[in-house]
Amino acid sequence: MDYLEAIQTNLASPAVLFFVLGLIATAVKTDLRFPEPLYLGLTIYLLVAIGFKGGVAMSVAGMSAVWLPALGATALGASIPLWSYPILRFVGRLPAVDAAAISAHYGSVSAVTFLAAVNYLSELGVPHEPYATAFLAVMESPAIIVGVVLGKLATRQEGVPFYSVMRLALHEALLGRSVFLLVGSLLVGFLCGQRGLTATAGFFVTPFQGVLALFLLDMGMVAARRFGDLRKVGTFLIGFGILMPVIHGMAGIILGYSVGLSLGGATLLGVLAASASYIAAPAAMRMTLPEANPTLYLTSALAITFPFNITFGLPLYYELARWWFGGSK
Amino acid sequence: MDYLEAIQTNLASPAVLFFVLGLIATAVKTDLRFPEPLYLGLTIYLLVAIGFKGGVAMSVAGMSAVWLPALGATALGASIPLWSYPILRFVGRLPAVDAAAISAHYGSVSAVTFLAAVNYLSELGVPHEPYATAFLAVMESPAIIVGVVLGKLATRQEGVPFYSVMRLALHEALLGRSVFLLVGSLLVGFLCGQRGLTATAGFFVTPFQGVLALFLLDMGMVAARRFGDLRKVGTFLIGFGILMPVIHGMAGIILGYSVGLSLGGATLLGVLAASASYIAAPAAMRMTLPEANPTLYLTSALAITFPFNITFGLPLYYELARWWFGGSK
Amino acid sequence: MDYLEAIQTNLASPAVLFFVLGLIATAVKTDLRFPEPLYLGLTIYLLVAIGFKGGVAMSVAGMSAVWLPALGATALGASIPLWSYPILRFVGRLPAVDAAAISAHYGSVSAVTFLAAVNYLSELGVPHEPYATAFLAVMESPAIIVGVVLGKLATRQEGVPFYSVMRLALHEALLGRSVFLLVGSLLVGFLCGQRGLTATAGFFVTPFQGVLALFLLDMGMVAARRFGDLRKVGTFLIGFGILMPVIHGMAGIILGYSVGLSLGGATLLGVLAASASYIAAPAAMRMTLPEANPTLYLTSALAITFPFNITFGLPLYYELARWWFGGSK
Amino acid sequence: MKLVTIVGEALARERVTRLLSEEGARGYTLFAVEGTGAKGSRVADIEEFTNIKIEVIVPEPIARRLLERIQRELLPHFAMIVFETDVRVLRHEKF
Amino acid sequence: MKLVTIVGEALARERVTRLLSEEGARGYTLFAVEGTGAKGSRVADIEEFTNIKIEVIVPEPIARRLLERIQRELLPHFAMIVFETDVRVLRHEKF
Amino acid sequence: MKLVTIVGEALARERVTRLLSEEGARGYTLFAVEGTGAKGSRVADIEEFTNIKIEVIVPEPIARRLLERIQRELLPHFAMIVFETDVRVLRHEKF
Ligand SMILES: Nc1ncnc2c1ncn2[C@@H]1O[C@H](COP(=O)(O)O)[C@@H](O)[C@H]1O
Ligand SMILES: Nc1ncnc2c1ncn2[C@@H]1O[C@H](COP(=O)(O)O)[C@@H](O)[C@H]1O
Ligand SMILES: Nc1ncnc2c1ncn2[C@@H]1O[C@H](COP(=O)(O)O)[C@@H](O)[C@H]1O
Ligand code: NA
Ligand code: NA
Ligand code: NA
Repeated sequence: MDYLEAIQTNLASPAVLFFVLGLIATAVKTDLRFPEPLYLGLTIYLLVAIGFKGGVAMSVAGMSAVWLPALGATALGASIPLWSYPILRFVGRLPAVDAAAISAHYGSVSAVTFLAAVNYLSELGVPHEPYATAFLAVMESPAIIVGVVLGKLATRQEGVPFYSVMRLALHEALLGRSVFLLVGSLLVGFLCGQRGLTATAGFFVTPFQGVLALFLLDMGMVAARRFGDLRKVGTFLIGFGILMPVIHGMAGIILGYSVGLSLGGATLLGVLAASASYIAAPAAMRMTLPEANPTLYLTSALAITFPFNITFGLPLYYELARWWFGGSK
Repeated sequence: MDYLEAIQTNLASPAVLFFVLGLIATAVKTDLRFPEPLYLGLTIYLLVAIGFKGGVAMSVAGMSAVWLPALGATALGASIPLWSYPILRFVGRLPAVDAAAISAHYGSVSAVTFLAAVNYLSELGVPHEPYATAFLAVMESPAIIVGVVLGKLATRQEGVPFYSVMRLALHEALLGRSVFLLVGSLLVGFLCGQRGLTATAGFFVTPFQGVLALFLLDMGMVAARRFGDLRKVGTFLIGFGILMPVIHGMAGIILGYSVGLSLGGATLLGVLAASASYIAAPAAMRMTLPEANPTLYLTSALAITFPFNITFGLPLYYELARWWFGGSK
Repeated sequence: MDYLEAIQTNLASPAVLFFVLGLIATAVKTDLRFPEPLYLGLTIYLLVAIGFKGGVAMSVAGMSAVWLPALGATALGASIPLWSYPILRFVGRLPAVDAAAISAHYGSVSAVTFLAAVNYLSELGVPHEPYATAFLAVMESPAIIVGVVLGKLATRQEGVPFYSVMRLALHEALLGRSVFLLVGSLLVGFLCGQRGLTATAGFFVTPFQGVLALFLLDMGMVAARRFGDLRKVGTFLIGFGILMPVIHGMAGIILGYSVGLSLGGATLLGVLAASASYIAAPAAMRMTLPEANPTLYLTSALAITFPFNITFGLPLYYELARWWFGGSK
Repeated sequence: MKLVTIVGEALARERVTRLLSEEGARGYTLFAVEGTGAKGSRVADIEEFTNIKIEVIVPEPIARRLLERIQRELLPHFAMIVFETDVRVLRHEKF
Repeated sequence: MKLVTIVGEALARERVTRLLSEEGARGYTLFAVEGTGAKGSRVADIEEFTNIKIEVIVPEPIARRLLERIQRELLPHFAMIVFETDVRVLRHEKF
Repeated sequence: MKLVTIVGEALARERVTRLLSEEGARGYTLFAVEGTGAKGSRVADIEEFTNIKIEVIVPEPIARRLLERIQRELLPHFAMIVFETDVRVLRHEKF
């Protein structure tokens, strides 16, 4: 199977097709919309289900299998802003605070991209460590904290003292809605174990794939609504939003290989590294670095990187992983 | 099985009983209500699920099986306003613009009535073409466009130019929420094929019947809230709202028979013809023919025809189809 | 199995762990929240599903099996305020109207506590009469009516005539949202029978346990938000909110044993008696006894009795039932 | 014309709307809101802890009577605030 | 500055917002509400029976033109009320 | 009494409510709205693109201080409008 075939498989899955339908919905100006409570309900369901199942998988696999790759994932998430920031600042010539905010987004992760990747691997029949959700959970916060530190070090003008901003940043990064739900459900799953999953599989497993497809319809509409801002962000950021994910993806794959993950697991780690947060990170940035321009980071994360990853990125990362693992069909 | 038995089977199904419970909820003034986001969520789910499954069925059956009955259905939908309009105008003595608006509603279709019919047929164990959803999809828009043309030809006073109203009408008819979701999901299903359905059946198939039952509880409340307007619409419209569906139902059955549909498929085409839109059509009429009185068309579609079809209509159309197909048990 | 083990089993179930996660969510001030439409949607689902399944079970078991325990449950619900009122009034020295309002809450029932108990019994593998939902349905209203009568007899100052308040109380008690949904769905299930359940099990049965777990996450947040009011209600009410449920639980168990219920059924009747309403009763009280202080009854029902019952109460009532039934392992 | 606005606990809804129609208001507008005040925070997650905002446009004499009755009958029992604003309406005769 | 408020059926949304931008309003705020009036109760359960409230802050001359056009073009066909309030804004030049 | 109304991006919520309590407001009312303005359209489908409307009734001196601080601390960074209306309240001492 080559890259073209891999793309085709991905594009023919309900999840990706519904995402494209969402893009179209916005383009043709239909009056379809998912009201916020519905969006929130779907988000809560997806995060709780993935967290819970990941926690059960962790309780089965044992912490000894999880800690090393999880540590690696944390470190990778925390370092991405360290090289993204100078690129944005000095190559892209962006203001310091914007460079910091954007780098935080690319170090953090997108849960929906991760879910689409899991979906894609299971369409291909590629197995992966079921506790990979743990990597998602640990990668959401570190980059946010690093990004805020970078932003605050670079811009000192404000009256607000450094430590109070950092308290806010820590609160947002560790206790924001999505992090809390994911980590909390992971814990619940870990404590219940397999028995708890058996009792609730009819809700957390059976409808999961379909709910994800429906959610991607909504995300397609949300992402497409930002397309109008593409001309505001400039070509540098468009290039950044496509190239950097590929580099981060490769880094994640290599890391996954090094810490002993399977082909599927390394692909997922690559996808996480490649993905950019558009929920936890924007909220944290608005709170802690309000001087940063939200159009820049929202548009690049939501209107460039997210659609790229969902459609062409997933098969690409998988092919890269196969290449690195030496499996040439 | 005779008509009485057929009615009984229908009335004993959860969907219809929950509909009746909804009627009662409004009658006894309980404070139960489905907030709009919940209603929208259920609508989106039902339309996406039915469209998706219909699309998969089309990909299995092939376009060659679908195009002829779909063309017939389109033509039937577009013609219903042509005879309904003069009846409303000259027998019912309604103002031209009201006659046009009402005729658009009766030419268009009600997705929920269709779903209740599918439900009913499967309770009876009567098979039907699984791609019948395609007929639902193609019948929603044509009558709306015809109705707006009729209304605009009859009333020229307004300053708004004809072509700009028609642009609005086309947009509403073709890209309104329900049409877009249905047609879009049909396409997605068609492109994924059976494999996409297998992956998502736990969401789009497993809970479907139950969700429909819950939705009908809501629709019962919504419909009953219009009962108070029945005295405002007059006996002519009440008669029209019950008799015309039966005539349209017979026309749909005969058409289905002629284009080679099975007994079940012809019944469904009859139900579609008999049903009156209360979502796509009202929205389009408010936009394009705001002079038309919404009490008239909403009450007749929602408080007369819809409850009649759900309770007594479905078994009646099935009996009519059996009679036409010559199957006297 | 002793009480400690029983508690452990209960605390390791997903439902209870998600409840605890909800408590934590509020404690750490995460910005997670379930918007009202989502909460309403979950409530409607749970009530309709439990009612419907209970009704089907009744249609299978026949009214002859149900009427005696249901009558007993009604009587127990109606009498609980009769002894709670004097305790609150004369031991707790609460104003008459507050004593009446609180006693109504403890005579009425909490559907979620009941569901958690059903969940717990099925984790233990303890069978119970599947029509036990009928007891839930009949116990919700009587205590509310008795409580309002007590409150109105004690406080006559208001200009509003007694009979008009009683009409309001009857309307709220019999046609309030939760009572209506439960009783209505029970009826629908009773009329459809097993066949209706088979058709809709993919929605009303398959995901049920998981939805309950998610709902308890929300209820945990709601309950914890009242913890701040604990110091306002005083130690007497805190003691009342823990001790009285145990006494009522024992009364329910003994009653269940006397009318011939199984061990599981008697436990459920005990749980119902022990539980305090925090939905139907507060709404009814605000309408009919607005002079009563809502902080008192909401806090004791929602922040004391509900969490106690969910965590330590359920295993306790089960152990009490085993002891009364003479089964000492 | 006067715009009378009432913000308070959702469970008072019936009481307020009945009072409005008794005093002759020809219509009203209503929606759910969150709020914080002397009687704590209402975060609008469950009905017991939701506020509603009710807005009603009435001629001055009705406004006066409304405010009086709300003051007397509702404010003692319900978490609620009430205020009045001057507005200019289209179609005076409607109100 | 004038705050012009329009409360009426949700299906008129497009018509109102188009009119606002034609008359030069630089922004508006909008949300769903329930309501009761001469044309019955809108309980906000389905879109056909939902009201929306649209609020727009504009300088006085624009407000006058807006009200005139709404009066002429929308009020005859839609269940709707309109009113105007005086407000003091921060950053005058924004409106 | 003054009614101060703030309409702006939902993510500014914490900042606004903290400021309100620092200045001594005794309560506030808050709800989600859609809106369009200089900083684009907020369609209220996801939190990042939702507006909230915050209304607070305060005595005139507090209103003045509030407006000043909002002007200085929030308007430069957040998509937001602020305006003030005169209202007559029941129970003056509450605010
Ligand atoms: N100063 C205020 N400004 C705006 N809204 C208020 C104010 N005080 C109270 N409210 C609203 O009125 C409701 C009831 O107020 P209270 O009775 O003080 O708890 C609160 O939940 C708020 O929504
Ligand atoms: N007197 C009033 N005060 C406040 N809102 C009103 C009033 N009359 C009507 N409305 C609102 O305007 C909408 C349309 O009014 P109508 O055209 O009278 O049915 C109603 O659904 C209410 O939301
Ligand atoms: N002229 C206006 N009238 C009413 N609301 C406005 C107006 N301009 C802006 N808004 C609201 O204020 C929010 C922020 O405005 P802006 O900073 O201009 O994008 C918008 O999303 C609208 O909800
Ligand atoms: Na990343
Ligand atoms: Na039709
Ligand atoms: Na009880």
